[in-house]
Amino acid sequence: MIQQVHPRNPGGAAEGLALPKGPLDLADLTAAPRFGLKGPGSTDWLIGHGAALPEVNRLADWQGMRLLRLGREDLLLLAEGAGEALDRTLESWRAHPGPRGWSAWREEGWAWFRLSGPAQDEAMARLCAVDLRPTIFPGDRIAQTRICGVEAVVLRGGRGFDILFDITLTAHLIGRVAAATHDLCQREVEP
Amino acid sequence: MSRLPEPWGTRIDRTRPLRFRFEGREVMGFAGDSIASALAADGQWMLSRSFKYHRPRGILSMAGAEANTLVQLPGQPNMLAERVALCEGLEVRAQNVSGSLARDRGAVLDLLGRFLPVGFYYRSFMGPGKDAFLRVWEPMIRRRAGLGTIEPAATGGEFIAAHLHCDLLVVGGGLAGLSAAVTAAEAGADVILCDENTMPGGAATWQREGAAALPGLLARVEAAPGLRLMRKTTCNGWFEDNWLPLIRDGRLWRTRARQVIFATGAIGQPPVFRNNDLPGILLGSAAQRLMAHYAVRPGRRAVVLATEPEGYRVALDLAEAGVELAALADPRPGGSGGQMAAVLRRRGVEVIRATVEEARGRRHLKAVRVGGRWIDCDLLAVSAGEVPAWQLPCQAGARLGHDEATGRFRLSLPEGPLGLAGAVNGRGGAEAARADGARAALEALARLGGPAPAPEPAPETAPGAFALPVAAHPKGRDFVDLDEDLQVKDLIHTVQEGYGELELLKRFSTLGMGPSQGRHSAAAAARILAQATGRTVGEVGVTTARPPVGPEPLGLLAAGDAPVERRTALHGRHLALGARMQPAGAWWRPFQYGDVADEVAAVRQAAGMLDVSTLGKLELRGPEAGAFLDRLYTMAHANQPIGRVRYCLMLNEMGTVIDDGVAFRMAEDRYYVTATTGAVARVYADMLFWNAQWRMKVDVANLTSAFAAINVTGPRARAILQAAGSSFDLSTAAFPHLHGREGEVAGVPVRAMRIGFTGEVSVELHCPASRAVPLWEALTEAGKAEGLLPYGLEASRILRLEKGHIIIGQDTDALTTPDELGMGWAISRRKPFFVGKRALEMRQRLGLSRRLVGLRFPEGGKLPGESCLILRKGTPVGHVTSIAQSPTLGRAVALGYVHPEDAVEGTQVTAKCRNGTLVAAQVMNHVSFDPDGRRQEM
Amino acid sequence: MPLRLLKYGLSRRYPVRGDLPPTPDLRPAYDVVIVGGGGHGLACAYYLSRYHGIRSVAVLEKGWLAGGNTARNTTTIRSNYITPEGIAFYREGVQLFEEMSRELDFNVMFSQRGQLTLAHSEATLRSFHLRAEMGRHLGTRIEVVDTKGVEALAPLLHMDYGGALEIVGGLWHADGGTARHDAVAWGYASQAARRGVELHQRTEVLAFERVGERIGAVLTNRGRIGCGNVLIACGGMNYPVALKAGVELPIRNFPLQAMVTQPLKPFLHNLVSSVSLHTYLVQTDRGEVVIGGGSDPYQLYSTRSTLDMKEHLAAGAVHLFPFLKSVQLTRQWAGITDMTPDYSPIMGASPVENLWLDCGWGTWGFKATPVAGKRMAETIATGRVPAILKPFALARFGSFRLLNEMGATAASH
Amino acid sequence: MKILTCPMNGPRNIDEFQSFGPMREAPDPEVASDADWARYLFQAENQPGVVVEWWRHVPSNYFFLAERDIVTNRVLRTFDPGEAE
Repeated sequence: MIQQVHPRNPGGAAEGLALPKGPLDLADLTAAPRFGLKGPGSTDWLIGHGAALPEVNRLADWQGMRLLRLGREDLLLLAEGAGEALDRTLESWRAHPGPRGWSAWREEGWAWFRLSGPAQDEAMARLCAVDLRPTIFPGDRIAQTRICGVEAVVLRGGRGFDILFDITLTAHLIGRVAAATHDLCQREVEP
Repeated sequence: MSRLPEPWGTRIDRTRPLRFRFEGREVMGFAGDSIASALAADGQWMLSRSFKYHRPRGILSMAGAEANTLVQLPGQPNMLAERVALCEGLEVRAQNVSGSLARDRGAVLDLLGRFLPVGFYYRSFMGPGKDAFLRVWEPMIRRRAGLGTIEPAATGGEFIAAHLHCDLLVVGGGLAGLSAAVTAAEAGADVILCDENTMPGGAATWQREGAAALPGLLARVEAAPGLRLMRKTTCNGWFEDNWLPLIRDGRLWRTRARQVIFATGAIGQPPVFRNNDLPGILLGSAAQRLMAHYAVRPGRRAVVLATEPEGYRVALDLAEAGVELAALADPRPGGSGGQMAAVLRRRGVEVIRATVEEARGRRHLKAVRVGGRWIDCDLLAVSAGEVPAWQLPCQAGARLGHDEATGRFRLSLPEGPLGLAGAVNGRGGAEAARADGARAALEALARLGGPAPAPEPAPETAPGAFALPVAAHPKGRDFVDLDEDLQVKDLIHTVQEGYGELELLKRFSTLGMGPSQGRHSAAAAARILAQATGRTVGEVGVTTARPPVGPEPLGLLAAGDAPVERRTALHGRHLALGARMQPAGAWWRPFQYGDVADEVAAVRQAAGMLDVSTLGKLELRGPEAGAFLDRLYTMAHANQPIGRVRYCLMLNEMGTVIDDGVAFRMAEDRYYVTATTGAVARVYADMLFWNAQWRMKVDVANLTSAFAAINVTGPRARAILQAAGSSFDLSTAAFPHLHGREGEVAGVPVRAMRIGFTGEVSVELHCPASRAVPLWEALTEAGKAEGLLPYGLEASRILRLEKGHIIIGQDTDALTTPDELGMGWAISRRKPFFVGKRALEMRQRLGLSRRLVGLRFPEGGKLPGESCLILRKGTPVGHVTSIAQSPTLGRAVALGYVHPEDAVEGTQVTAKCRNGTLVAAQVMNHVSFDPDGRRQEM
Repeated sequence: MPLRLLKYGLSRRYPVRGDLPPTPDLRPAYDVVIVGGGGHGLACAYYLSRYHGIRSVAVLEKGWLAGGNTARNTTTIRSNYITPEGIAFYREGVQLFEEMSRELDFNVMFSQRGQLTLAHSEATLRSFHLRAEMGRHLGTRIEVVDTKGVEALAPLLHMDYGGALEIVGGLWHADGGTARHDAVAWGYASQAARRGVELHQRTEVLAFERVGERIGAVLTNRGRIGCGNVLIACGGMNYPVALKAGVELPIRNFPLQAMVTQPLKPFLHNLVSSVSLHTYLVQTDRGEVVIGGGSDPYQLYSTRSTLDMKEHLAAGAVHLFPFLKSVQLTRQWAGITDMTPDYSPIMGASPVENLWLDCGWGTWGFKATPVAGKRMAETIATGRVPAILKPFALARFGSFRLLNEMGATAASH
Repeated sequence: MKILTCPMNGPRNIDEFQSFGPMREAPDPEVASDADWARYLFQAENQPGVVVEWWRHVPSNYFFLAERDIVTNRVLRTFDPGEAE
């Protein structure tokens, strides 16, 4: 039986850690499908497969997935609710004989969290030094930066901020986010 | 004491009285009061005792950070009484007092002042005997040291840090700052205006002048889009690239501003005369603030010292508040208050053309001497000129110059995203400040690149000469720096001793070193020093302005910090098994689950499994991956057959061993390489760095977190894997030592390698992190019948030491070469290049100075500990790097460095135990257990 | 009250001692020109004039005396190093401090309150044991203490963090202490000046005139001076100054930052430092808590300080002493350190015959002020490098005889 | 906090970056003298003024070069190593 255990699952490394809820909501999407492609050949394969590649640090929609360009040859497909599209893509990627890049194992190496709610902007201003206000950081941008001192990929999705980061830091980051924002559930947004 | 009637007291809410205690006595105040204003309203002017002489001190500026006003709150030493808002039940105590504030036994020091000249501690306290200072004098000095008291149990409250970004930050919400902020915001800029007061408006909130302009500006602030007004917020420093900490209570905003305008006003400079430090002597602005903001009458009978027109306004305000005006002293030749002087005279106030020469009083001002005449008063309000608030601009690179003609200090900014507005720019006065704010905003807009309207012409201001009265008194107590109790003669003597450079003077005399950092001593000190050294005030200058501008609690600065903590995918399993966890770098690792000897025995006799997920795991892929590894590591990897695992050893460019691991060639163009737990971050970064220079066709992926790893080891290891079910042949012939396979174990995809640290048959299974728990469970299940035990770090260390495997960082240091480790076999001689090769060759020519060997100690005898010295003819030549009791062998096993001539098996060397006992040890092979290595190859 | 102070209290006029004479005009030549009027240069001048009879000495200082790293360091004095060479050298330094106040008739307030360095891991503890074993073997007062011992030495330390910051033991160095940094320089300056050494402030070296393998003259902003020997001892400016003489030093410059709180009634007797937190604390005799330990992570010749380093140091301090959260910070500053590849100084000869080096002091130079001054004076006076300095030769880098002190230098300065 | 402008990620606080020191030209190890090799190992560019140095943007693992004045700390230019002349 194939079985996966992510950090917050029973038996996982961050089992039982509660996530902030309320005006600030932290959701765990780690189990959602995604795939990272990295190294020479990655972009060529994607282009050959019909993807219109965004610039580095931008993202684009592709076949119901979000295609993130993290570097010249470093790409990430986020397939929340588009697992089948990802499976199809992976099938043809695996079958491709020529240069096609290599798996970056992002579905294993990274946790995927989403921070949302009315206090999301104030919370992000505490967690991250980059200017993430919507006028400066619209939805098609990616910030590779730090969240609470942890390296992370941040984007502003329609449903909140998506944060991808080292999966072994899951418990640590939950703790840091909770400590930095614990007051936001009771207070109005400022300044 | 009753308060002045409304409209005096704009900041207090008379409907909300508050009760608090000062020195154990109950005092009433109002919401909106500061501690200082409430105490002043109560007639309690003395707030503290001074640092050195324990003189009574109180309010000077109502704005500053002077030691005068520092009080002790519960768990919070050195709090500024003028700034801390009053709250119900607050316990306030005076600081630096022996006995009580009123009857401070330390006050005797004031009488002994003659015996404590400036720098006195350099002249005495030296004997008798060489440690007399430590034994006798320093404890005495330390008993007198310090101001406030820490409370060991204090938690410091809650601190939160965040970030802000803006086009323009305006610091200071006086008329200039308000005007700058609204001008820029109305032009479309994204503006933050921070002001440290509860209400913006600056001097217009306590002076008549400009008060009329304030409501209009505040309405524009309200209406301006994109203008964020942050009240009660202090900008406490300027750092590179306009990075500014804004602080309010327990909040820190690290603020990035594309442009900054400093509208920080000016700092009143007190004149110098004998007993100028008595409570009751206030800056004129302080008297005005007390009246306007807090409805506190600052005295009953006042003398005003005015060398600026503001002084006359202060006098009029005092009169209006019902304070009897005894006299106004204006020593300026030809100086006058114009219309205002006439008004005062009409009210019967005498205007004396002289300065205040002396004051007297014990705990409060009783009288001042003006032009030789003593005048009774309980208030002296001084308006003797200002210096631009230079701290922030100077931190940002501004220079504080001095106009010798007018005697005024003037700031000049460097080119850059910075501006000055208002009094800090020499544009005092309401209308001038407002216009200067608008000008500064337009200039900032232009620098931001937006359309900027032309500035309106600013009114010319021609400030009069600045003549700060400095009246040195032969008997002293004419204080220049109140924080540090420095008198005029102290500065003169300091110069006479040779410390005439301002920074030397500061260090010898401690001028400006106190809590207010020279705010109120700058002008007087510069003048005194200029006169004493024959230089101009401009040449003397002010001391370097260092951040922070005002005091800031350490907790606020520490708000953003916590050590990083990593957990392997199996963390939950270890906890469930009751493991004792130990930090290893950022990781948590199981130290032991049960009895360490049992764990060792299980590995030697049956099987054990160890979570090795913290190992670095790097995948190198691309046509030049092998060639790349050949350049990075000492062994040959390009010719490594597919499916084989090879040891890899990494040197730095100095030829020092920095890491080791294994490389599994998975395909022609793909290697899976491990690195040690502590080194992988650096190894990975170095790989990327080297390849940024070499530009080889290789991609490096750091899979450390993506993969978990379990090492199954022991005579029964193979049986356990077979029981768990594997997709590949596990037999020795099909899968020998130092081979790797991809396949499945217990249905989990794995990269399996025949490697280990224990010397037993070992299979290291690397699997995707999300599959680690199922794999662990399956192995546990399969191992039940075979005696499998999970083991921890401690057992692992013993097992590796029995086998003489080194741990880099423990058995090596910053200079260890492979030859010192006896690892010459790991150096490929044929490769033209690898990192460290050239240095290694040069170091080889120097010869060895030590060798790492195995050490065997006589059984039953005293054993040295780790790091104990190895001596040769009494001289240290090395040390024991690792030692442990081997349950397998029933004796100690150890590694250590010895002199190279002694590195021959059987040689006797001497180790020095921690208690000094010398013990003999025999040099032996590194490997104590199964020296031929047969067990691991089975 | 000490009798010495009676003189001040009972004299009608303040009895001026004149510690530092005003800068005189430059003479055409000096036996020894010392570039750098910091602690090291002034100490060398003192030892030359007092013990070697060399009084024709000019100390050239670009700014004001001891205004560089002497004024900016956090005054730790210790000898808890790892190598025999390092321990022998710094031990002599500590011994000289013990006599310094009386030798100079200037109270430098040397106080051996002891230094406690904290270990947060077994690996650190192991390195502490090595330092303790080596130090004790060579006669310094040093020992490893367990957590009980740590608590006894610093009762207010927060011990039970758990995790990576758990304190597992410490290195107690009873010889460790502090001194009033400025006073050390002033004491040497004052005594050197009394013996004829000239102190030239606001005197900047612009170039060196080479005559064959020697320096013939030193060109300054105030004129040209001939020289017998030249010593370079100018801290953060060693690299560019040596380069003017054609000597390229293996040095990179980094700012080192520190900060200080408002005065508090004494609560911390010993010096406390933590290698893992890169933080150390000492409470001065004024009651201020000096917090240091942060080197900037990239090369820079600047004494600007940063908010990030302040936050880092504050975090370290409150980890150790949580009650410091409500203590107010007064001031932060930085010095420019000159770091060598092996974190050890460069002393002795240079490739230029009469040019001597006292460089590469990085973050740890203050404690060596007396011993470097004394031994460099001996070197210059005799023309021979004494055995105690030989391991620190510039030539060690060409021959890979580096000093193995990297582990003992970090964070406790 | 100083800003460093990453050629790939744009302006960021310098604490997102790791300095790898001034660019060094390695001599040919086959022919260089011991003295030259030691010089390569131990001497770093440290002259007051502009140095060209390596930086890594840590979150994206991108390496680039910067021209920075090590006295004023002013960054004159940052560029991808592919653009190095």
